Amino acid sequence: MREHAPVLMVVVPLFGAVLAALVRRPGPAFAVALACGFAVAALAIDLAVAVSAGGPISYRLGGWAPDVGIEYRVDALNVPILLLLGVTAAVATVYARRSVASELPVGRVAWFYALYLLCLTGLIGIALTNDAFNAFVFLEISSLATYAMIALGRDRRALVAAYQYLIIGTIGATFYVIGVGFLFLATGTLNLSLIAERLGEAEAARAVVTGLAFVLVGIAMKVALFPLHLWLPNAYAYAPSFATVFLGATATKVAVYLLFRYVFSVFGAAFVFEALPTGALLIALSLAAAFGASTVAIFQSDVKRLLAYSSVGQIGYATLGLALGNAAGLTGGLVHLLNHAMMKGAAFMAVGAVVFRLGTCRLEAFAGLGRAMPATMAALTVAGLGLIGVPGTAGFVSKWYLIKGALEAGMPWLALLIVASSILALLYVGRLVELIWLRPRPADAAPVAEAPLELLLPTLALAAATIWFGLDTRFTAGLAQAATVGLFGGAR
Amino acid sequence: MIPAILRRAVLVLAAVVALLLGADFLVAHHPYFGIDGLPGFALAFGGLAALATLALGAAAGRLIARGAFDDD
Amino acid sequence: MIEAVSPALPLLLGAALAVLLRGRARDAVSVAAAVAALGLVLLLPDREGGRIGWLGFRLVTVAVDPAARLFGAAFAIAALAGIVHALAQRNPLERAAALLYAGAALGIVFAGDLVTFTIFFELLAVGSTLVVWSGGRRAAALRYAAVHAFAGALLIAGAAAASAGGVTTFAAVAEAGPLARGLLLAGLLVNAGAFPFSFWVADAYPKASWSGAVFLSAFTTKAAVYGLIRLFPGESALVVFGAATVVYGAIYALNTRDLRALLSYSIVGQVGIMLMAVGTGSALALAAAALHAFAHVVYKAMMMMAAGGLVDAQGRTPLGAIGPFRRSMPVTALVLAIGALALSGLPLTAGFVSKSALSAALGKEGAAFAWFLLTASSAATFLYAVCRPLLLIETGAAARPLADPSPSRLAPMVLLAALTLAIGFVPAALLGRIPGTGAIAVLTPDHIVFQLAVLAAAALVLLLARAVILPGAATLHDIDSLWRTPLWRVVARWLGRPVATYGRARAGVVAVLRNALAGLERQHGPQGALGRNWPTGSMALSAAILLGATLLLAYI
Amino acid sequence: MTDLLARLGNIAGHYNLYIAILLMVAGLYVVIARGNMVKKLIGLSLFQSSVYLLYLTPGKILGGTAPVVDPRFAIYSNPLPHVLILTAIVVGIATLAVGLALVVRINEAYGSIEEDEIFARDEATVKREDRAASRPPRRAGKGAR
Repeated sequence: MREHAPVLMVVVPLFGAVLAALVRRPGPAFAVALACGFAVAALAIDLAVAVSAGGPISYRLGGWAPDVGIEYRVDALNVPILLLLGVTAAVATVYARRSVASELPVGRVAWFYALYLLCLTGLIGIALTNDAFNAFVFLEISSLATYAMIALGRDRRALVAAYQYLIIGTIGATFYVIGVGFLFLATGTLNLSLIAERLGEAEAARAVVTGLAFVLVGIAMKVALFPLHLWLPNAYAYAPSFATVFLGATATKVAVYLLFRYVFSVFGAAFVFEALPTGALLIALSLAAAFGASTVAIFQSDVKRLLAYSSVGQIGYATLGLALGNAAGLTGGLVHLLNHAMMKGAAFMAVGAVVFRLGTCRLEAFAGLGRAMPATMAALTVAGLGLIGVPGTAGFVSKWYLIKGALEAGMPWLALLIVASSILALLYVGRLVELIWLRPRPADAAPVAEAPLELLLPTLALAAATIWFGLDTRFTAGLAQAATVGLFGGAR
Repeated sequence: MIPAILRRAVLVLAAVVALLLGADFLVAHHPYFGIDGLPGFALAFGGLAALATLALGAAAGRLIARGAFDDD
Repeated sequence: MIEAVSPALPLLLGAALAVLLRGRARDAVSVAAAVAALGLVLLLPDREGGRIGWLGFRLVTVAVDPAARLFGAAFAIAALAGIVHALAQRNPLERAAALLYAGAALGIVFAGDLVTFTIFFELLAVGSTLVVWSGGRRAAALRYAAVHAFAGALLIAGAAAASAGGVTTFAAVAEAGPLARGLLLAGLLVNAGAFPFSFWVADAYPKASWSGAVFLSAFTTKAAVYGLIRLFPGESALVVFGAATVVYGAIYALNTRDLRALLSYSIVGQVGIMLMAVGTGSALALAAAALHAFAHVVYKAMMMMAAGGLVDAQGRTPLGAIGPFRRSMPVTALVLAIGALALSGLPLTAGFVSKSALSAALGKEGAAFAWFLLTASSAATFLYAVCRPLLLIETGAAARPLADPSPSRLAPMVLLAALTLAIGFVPAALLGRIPGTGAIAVLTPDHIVFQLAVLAAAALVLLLARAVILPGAATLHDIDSLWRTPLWRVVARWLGRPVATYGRARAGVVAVLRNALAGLERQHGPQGALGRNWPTGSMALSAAILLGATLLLAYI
Repeated sequence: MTDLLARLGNIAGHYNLYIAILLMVAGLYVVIARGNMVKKLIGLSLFQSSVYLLYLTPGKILGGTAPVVDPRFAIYSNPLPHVLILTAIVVGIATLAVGLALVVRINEAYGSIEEDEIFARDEATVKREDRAASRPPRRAGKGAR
């Protein structure tokens, strides 16, 4: 049984999705989702233990050899992502019941859980598979489920957001598949490890470079890299709160993982940064994200949109780590994926709790909420401090490694810019914090109670994790460092 | 402040100073620098220090006085 | 197990809980946290514990030695007394901020390496700024925040430069380059309120709430003194800075009309004395500096409590207004009197004990300049803390019926006053616990006569020269006047140009800034180019352009 | 001369690739240029179809047979691209279906499927919300001062 853990991770939520769709009633569907969430978390932990003990695991689907069949591969690079997905699924699903029930009509709740599990399936699949085309299929599974999930939002703008995301997501996926086609032509295989091996002797260097460009730009659209991020704010702002929590914590992270996978273990950092101006371009775009999107976040009047723009900025840090191309930068980028998932998960959960209580997440609604919902707002504040990168929070750890990476790469100006961009985060978080804790509650405002325990506990858990992993960096940074060592060992 | 009280205070202080001057001749000194072991040194130094402090404070006071309470 | 628990921990936890809890639960948790911290300070064994690996650094959160324990005890006592005193304060932010502030102070004291030390100093800045902020004077809080952000940046930069080689022990500072040492020294001096960085002390402390000022008077400056003992023992520049600070403190304290400003300036002056001792650098001098810090924390905290009672009763504390309070608030007045006498180093108070130790240490080291200045400063302190306030007192009835504050505010004052006197009466009880100072004889006839003679002569001089008695002013110009009333406004006045020039220029600058902000909002706001909704087509176009650009760059 | 003819033949022999490129660019152009949401989806389908052609082209070998395991046939077309494209077509259909369903819902909610009209309505919504939100807090803010 245990040797089938990789495929089970995909199969469990997949069948869970079918089951949730079949039962049709909210209660049982939630039970299925919860069970799947915890099962996935358990499997992820099991895989992490197995990989740390025995090295990479290769799982052949149906027993076919990698060059013919599809291979799942668990190694140091995707273990953090699998853990991220598993733990987020488990923690977030607890949050789901009350939040979903309050925002969706009863008839659609079961469908929503089915979509959620499908999306989870797709994301796990992307993280697990070692097959370029299989990754495309999983990408589309998760994307299609995501479009539908976003469209279930209460505001009619959710429909437009979902439509826009669908167009952009499909273009991105198609770019990706075009790129994979070029690689297939050049190497005759779809297995990522085999592609990596055969790229060296491939004759059609031009096809390889073209394939690389298509793959990178295609994934960049899913990552929401700066100029391609325009779909994200509306999608996050108008989706049901739980969908925002889940997507905000996982979706873009998995896309960034895919980017890491292609850049470092398929093409190799040397090739990517030499063949294309990737390094300079990526640094420029990442900085544009960190500054541009963060500045936009300062002026938002809807907190979900504010956090969504902040996500675009924060993703800039992850891609910045990739662009630096050295061990410290890469560690920073990877660890930021995990840390940002915690912080943004906690932040979106807290905002979801406000939506649950107040039915709105406009900025004005937060005035004086610190008195009414102290625990929720404390979690939001901690998450906000993490986004700024205050020492003692997880956000500081990732920025620390990024700054270290920038210094090692001989770019002290970049380290300064990283610090400077934190000031923008200080402004948008400060705006929120000032509103929450220092303003009085409007006199005519209705009384608000603290969020119910089901929403509060996961929120506080992620906020506590933000602090815990800011103080105890061994686990997260250890995972990221192990992955980095694996990549640089495997890079050509 | 009523001058009568002040006059009495000066008298009392003068008596105390005289008393201390007397006592200073009686106690055993453990000087660090020599001069500080002389009887009456403490009185002289204290008085001089007070004079210097007052002079300095008064001189500087004209420069640094700013006025009303600042209400920001 | 206990050796791994920093005394900062219960206070920091208490700060977190104070945010979440309300009412009696919050009071109970706050007091329990302070008690736990004091207990830990007294019970921790004399060695390193609590090592943590963090980002590749080896952090030591608990390192106990006599100096750490002495400062720790002072801070924990001040924290406990301050928290009990502040139980009547209903501002929830201030409670949490005070606990954070106290926790950071203890964290600094028990830090065993440079990184932990710096981190706690940053926390200290955050906590103290919040305490000032919760006093309600926003502009003062922002000025305070700016100064401490600057000091924090200096410290971080210095710590980073000193540990560039990967060694983050305190010893690494001694071998660090001049840049690293200079940055660290400057950061600590700003925090200590040494001249010329003293302006922030008397700017911020009198503007805190009646309860917040107690914490402020205890922690920041003394934590910086502790830092200097740790990092810069025997640094000769400290004697110069200390001397200037002593003079500054005396001049300003003699000219202020406000009780809490006077207490703030006297903090600065006493810190100056400590700096001179640290700069002298012998083991005894360092111990004496620590002892003076301990005594000063104790009596200054209780004076701030008493001043807080007056502030609370009448809103402001001009020195002259103490008169009417003498009869209606007898305990407050008595505490204030004991504090003022301790400040001047009158025998049988804690101030006499620590000043005797300082005098002995400086004398044995042959540091004549520091010793004579210390002695002179006793006279000066007596002038500004006792004689001048007595002369300024106005008689007459109070505007409204007044009484001593409630028992929860009175009890800590009285206990601290008792402690001040107890140390004064039985110096050996405290001196015997500090290595090296046990041999100092304090209550000998020659010491007593010496100190009394200095004070009496000073008082007589003031009485005889009362014609020049300094009326003082409510607020005093300081270094910060240079930027608070911009230099060019002063220049414009000198040049005889109307001040309107300044006003017009300021309006122009404000307009430019406002336009810039509006422009930023046009670009980034909800309707701006970067923030608005874009049609799907343009998103697709930007993707195509990015792809095209990438390919084009790849082929050229 | 023969050389040139051979090269021309070579270029002409890639005609299906040119068609693929034409479809790709045309599809992308429709997505970019058209405001009508259904037309955008049609463009998207065109764009995806180009990929099918791009994959299938190298899979077919002139003179090769279908990939049947039989000793009589030595040369056969690579089956893998066909299989992949079968999957891709399914994905494409699913995308189109979800997209069309969204457009139906958008039409129900907005009464239009023209992007610029929908944006205009959204903008009006935003302005209304801002107005509604800015009134009470301003009062509260003054009271708090």
